[in-house]
Amino acid sequence: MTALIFSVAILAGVLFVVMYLTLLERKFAGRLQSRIGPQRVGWPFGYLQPVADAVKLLVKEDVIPEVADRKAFNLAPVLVVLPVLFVFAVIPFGENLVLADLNIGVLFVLAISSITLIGIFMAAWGSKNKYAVLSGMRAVNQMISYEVPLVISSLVPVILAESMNLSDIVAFQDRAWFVFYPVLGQLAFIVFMVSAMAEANRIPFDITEAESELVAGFMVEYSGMKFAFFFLAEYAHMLAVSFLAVILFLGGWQGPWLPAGVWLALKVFMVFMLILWIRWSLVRIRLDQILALSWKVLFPLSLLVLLLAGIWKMW
Amino acid sequence: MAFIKEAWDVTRSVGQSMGVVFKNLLRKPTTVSYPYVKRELPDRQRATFALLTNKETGEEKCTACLICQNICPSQVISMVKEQVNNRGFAKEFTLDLGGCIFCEFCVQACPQDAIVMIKLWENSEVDREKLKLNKQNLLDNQKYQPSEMIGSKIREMQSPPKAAPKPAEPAP
Amino acid sequence: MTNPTNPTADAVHPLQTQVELEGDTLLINMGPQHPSTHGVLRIILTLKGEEVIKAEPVIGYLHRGFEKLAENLTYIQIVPLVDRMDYIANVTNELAFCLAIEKLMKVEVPRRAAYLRVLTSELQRIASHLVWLGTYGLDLGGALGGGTTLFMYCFREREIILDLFEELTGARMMYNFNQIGGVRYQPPAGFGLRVREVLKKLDKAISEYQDMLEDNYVFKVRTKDIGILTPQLAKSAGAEGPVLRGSGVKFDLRKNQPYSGYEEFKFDIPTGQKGDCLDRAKVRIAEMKESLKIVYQAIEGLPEGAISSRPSVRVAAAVKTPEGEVYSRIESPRGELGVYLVSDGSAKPYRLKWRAPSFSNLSLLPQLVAGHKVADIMAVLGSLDPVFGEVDR
Amino acid sequence: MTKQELAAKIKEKFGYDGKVGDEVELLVKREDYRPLAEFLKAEGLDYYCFATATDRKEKIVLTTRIENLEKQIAVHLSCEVEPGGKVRSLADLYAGADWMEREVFDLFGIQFDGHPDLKRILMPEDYQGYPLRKEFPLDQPYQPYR
Repeated sequence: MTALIFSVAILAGVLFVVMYLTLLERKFAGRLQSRIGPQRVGWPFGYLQPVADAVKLLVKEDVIPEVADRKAFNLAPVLVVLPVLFVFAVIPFGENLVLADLNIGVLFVLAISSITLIGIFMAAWGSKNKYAVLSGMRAVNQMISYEVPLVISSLVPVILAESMNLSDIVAFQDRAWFVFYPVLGQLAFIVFMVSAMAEANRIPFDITEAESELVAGFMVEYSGMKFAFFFLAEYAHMLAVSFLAVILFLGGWQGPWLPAGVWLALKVFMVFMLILWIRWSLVRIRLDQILALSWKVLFPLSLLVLLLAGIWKMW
Repeated sequence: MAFIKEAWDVTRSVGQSMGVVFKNLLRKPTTVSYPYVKRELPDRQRATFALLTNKETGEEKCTACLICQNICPSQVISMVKEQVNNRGFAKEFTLDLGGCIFCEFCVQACPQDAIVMIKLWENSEVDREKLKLNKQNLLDNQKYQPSEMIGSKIREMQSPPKAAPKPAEPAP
Repeated sequence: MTNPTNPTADAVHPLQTQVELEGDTLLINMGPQHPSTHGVLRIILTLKGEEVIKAEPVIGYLHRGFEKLAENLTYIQIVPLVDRMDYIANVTNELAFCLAIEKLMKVEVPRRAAYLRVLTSELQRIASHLVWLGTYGLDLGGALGGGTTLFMYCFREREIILDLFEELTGARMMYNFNQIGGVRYQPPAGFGLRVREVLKKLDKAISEYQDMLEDNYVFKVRTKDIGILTPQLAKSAGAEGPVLRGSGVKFDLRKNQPYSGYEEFKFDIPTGQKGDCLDRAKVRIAEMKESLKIVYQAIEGLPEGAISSRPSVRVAAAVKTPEGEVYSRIESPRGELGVYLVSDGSAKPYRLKWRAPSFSNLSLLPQLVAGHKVADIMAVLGSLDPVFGEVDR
Repeated sequence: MTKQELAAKIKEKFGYDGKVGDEVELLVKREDYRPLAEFLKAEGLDYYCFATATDRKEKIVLTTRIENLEKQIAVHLSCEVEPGGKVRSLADLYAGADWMEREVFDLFGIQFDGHPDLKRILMPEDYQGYPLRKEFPLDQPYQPYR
């Protein structure tokens, strides 16, 4: 019974936080670009803006193009959002505050998060729009090639903490966070962050929904509630990535003076702001350069990091 | 080695552009929240129009000499002339703001300085007919602050050198 | 692929008939309504996967028949109309038109007017290059990312220049500042101080962009060796301005054929070596720095006196040009802006040909883009900096 | 090599004496238009500025401006064509000629044979009539906007 309440709490919490993350991003991006950001709805800080967005997306007519393949078109958003929400089931929010304490936590997270790729390609192929198909191809290319460095670099904490269970990894880090291991920690963290950002289609890798070339990528035919799903999935994916980064490398809720929960929130907030900051200051790079970066740079780097982790463990 | 140099080049330039972006985070935003904070306008603002009346005698300055009607490139001014005792009056004077290109030729050409541009620029309308300002609208627009550029001032500014080159305004 | 739930779906949709999907080439239509085609341009692309095989631009969506219109207006009435041609660099359009008529009528322009013309056209060049830099960031970086940050900065700087123009003429974009024989407005009191202030701010801002862009690895990766333009092809296509200078041809009308007092100003002409998008970008950013110098010299040495050699215009047909033909040109931010005027002695031009730089620059697009990726089309198109008011006239 | 020398060379080779003002202006017969263009290109005038036409009621004057940027030499090469006539295209000599000649065809109706794909550039493909001809009617007196 408590698991049910806990899971509903997590779901509501995630949706609420994601809604206000959109506001955070727009205010932060505004300040970065020396403008104010949304403030008209909910006067001083625009805190009602996410509610306005949600209502707008709910009320908007949900258009299904006549040419589209209806089954794939309707199922795609579901297949994109659900895996990301499943990831939150495994994440430990506190000492033993976790919905499902799987002892194969990391494997579960990596497996689930690659299902979004199927959803994205279904959306692209289902909407039968040339732009969407082109962007669907790109999404497949990019996400598969970044799956490999992501998996290998997230193996490093598993090796160091000798367990795939996320709570054990966090427990192991009470003495020193993995990121502070001499060369090993920083390299693994960088590879993990870069490939996680590529996984979540964020600048400078947001080639799939590149406005300047492909209008809106695979989301071009979606509107109304289905578009809200994609929107929600993107931010939830970013949130999941920052949670993962914090747990695997920055020692979860470990932290000297403050209570556990505050430390976790603070670290996730910092990682999230880092992703935003990178997003609003870099220019997008081309698809072939993205693939080259993944195979020629990140993949060998992650192998090296794995080797270092092995040596570190043996020694 | 080239790989290390290239990696260093990447991190340096990524850090540099993120630094530039961060610098702006600390600066005050340049946008203002419009309806509550209005931008102050320079005194030569060219927005919509007003027909002036002579302060002492209280009658309109416009003597319907049709000069502005002829010079207007997009021919948006049209008026009906009537002769009252010794002076011409514009019985009707319509200026189609929708077609006007705000080139200020009419203000420059008006010998009586009757038409002037005013500092009201929030004059968008929902219905196009309201954009056709008739004489009454133009006379009511007098309550707004007129722009500094009235006909005679522009003509005096453009007077060619041979006409007794009087000292222009003190150089900035 | 029959679709029971939607019987009409498998009937071939009219939209699909004209799609030739033979083999692996895909005919895609980057239509007039596209977020980053700098206006209304349609490109018919034949793609092979990501690779562009053939790109055929289709223009004419913004054709307003300027040349036919000009044949029915008098010379004075055309000047405000001409602002609408290259709507990002307005004052240079007026200057080109007025210089053509002054050359035909052999009218002398007072020095103060010439200096004011140089001042405004150089400020306009900076503003136009800022718009180019901002939209180039958008083309490369997308509307939700680093590109927008650059766009916002460029437009924040451009606002300061537009405020200057608003003080001088009263309008922000369509100034109607030049007239035949000189300019129409004296600068207000204290105008020089504000110009110097703006110059300092601009200088700081432009160096900030240089850090953010010029030796930025991510920007270089997207623009290096892309859309290489050889000088021979550039000359034979009639490209000019930053596009020509990017390929190493040192030709700038302000230096080679000075007009309106440009010979009295000291500045140099930046040129690129390879002619790829990066060189064209570097040339434009360096040009902004040069224009700052010219504006500073113009405001320092602003001579006294009247600003127009002809009395103020009161009647539409006040200007009559003698019979004859003339071709005069100036260096607009996009290149050589020429006015070919044939007049039959009346107050209306007999034939007015508006030689737009963006028209020739854009005709280079098919040769430059062939063989590149889809993403490079935007990089090349952005580096050519076309403005469609001018291309379609 | 200055404008005068070029004009002299053209005189003794083709027999036209060009009026040397800011540019060398030549009015040539239609069949000499193409050879002269090839001659000028051989002389080093490789910059193709623009091509346009002027409707002189009974005939249309086609003008092309070709330049050499370094030596500041420019030539206005013009020839007379009756409305709807044919002229040899310069598209294979100069890349810029392609679009310029399409525009002249679009607005004046001069046919260019040897042009890669001569179709309308500014007006819609299926537009009837050539707008910039003098006798092209302005259907109602000029009212831009009502």
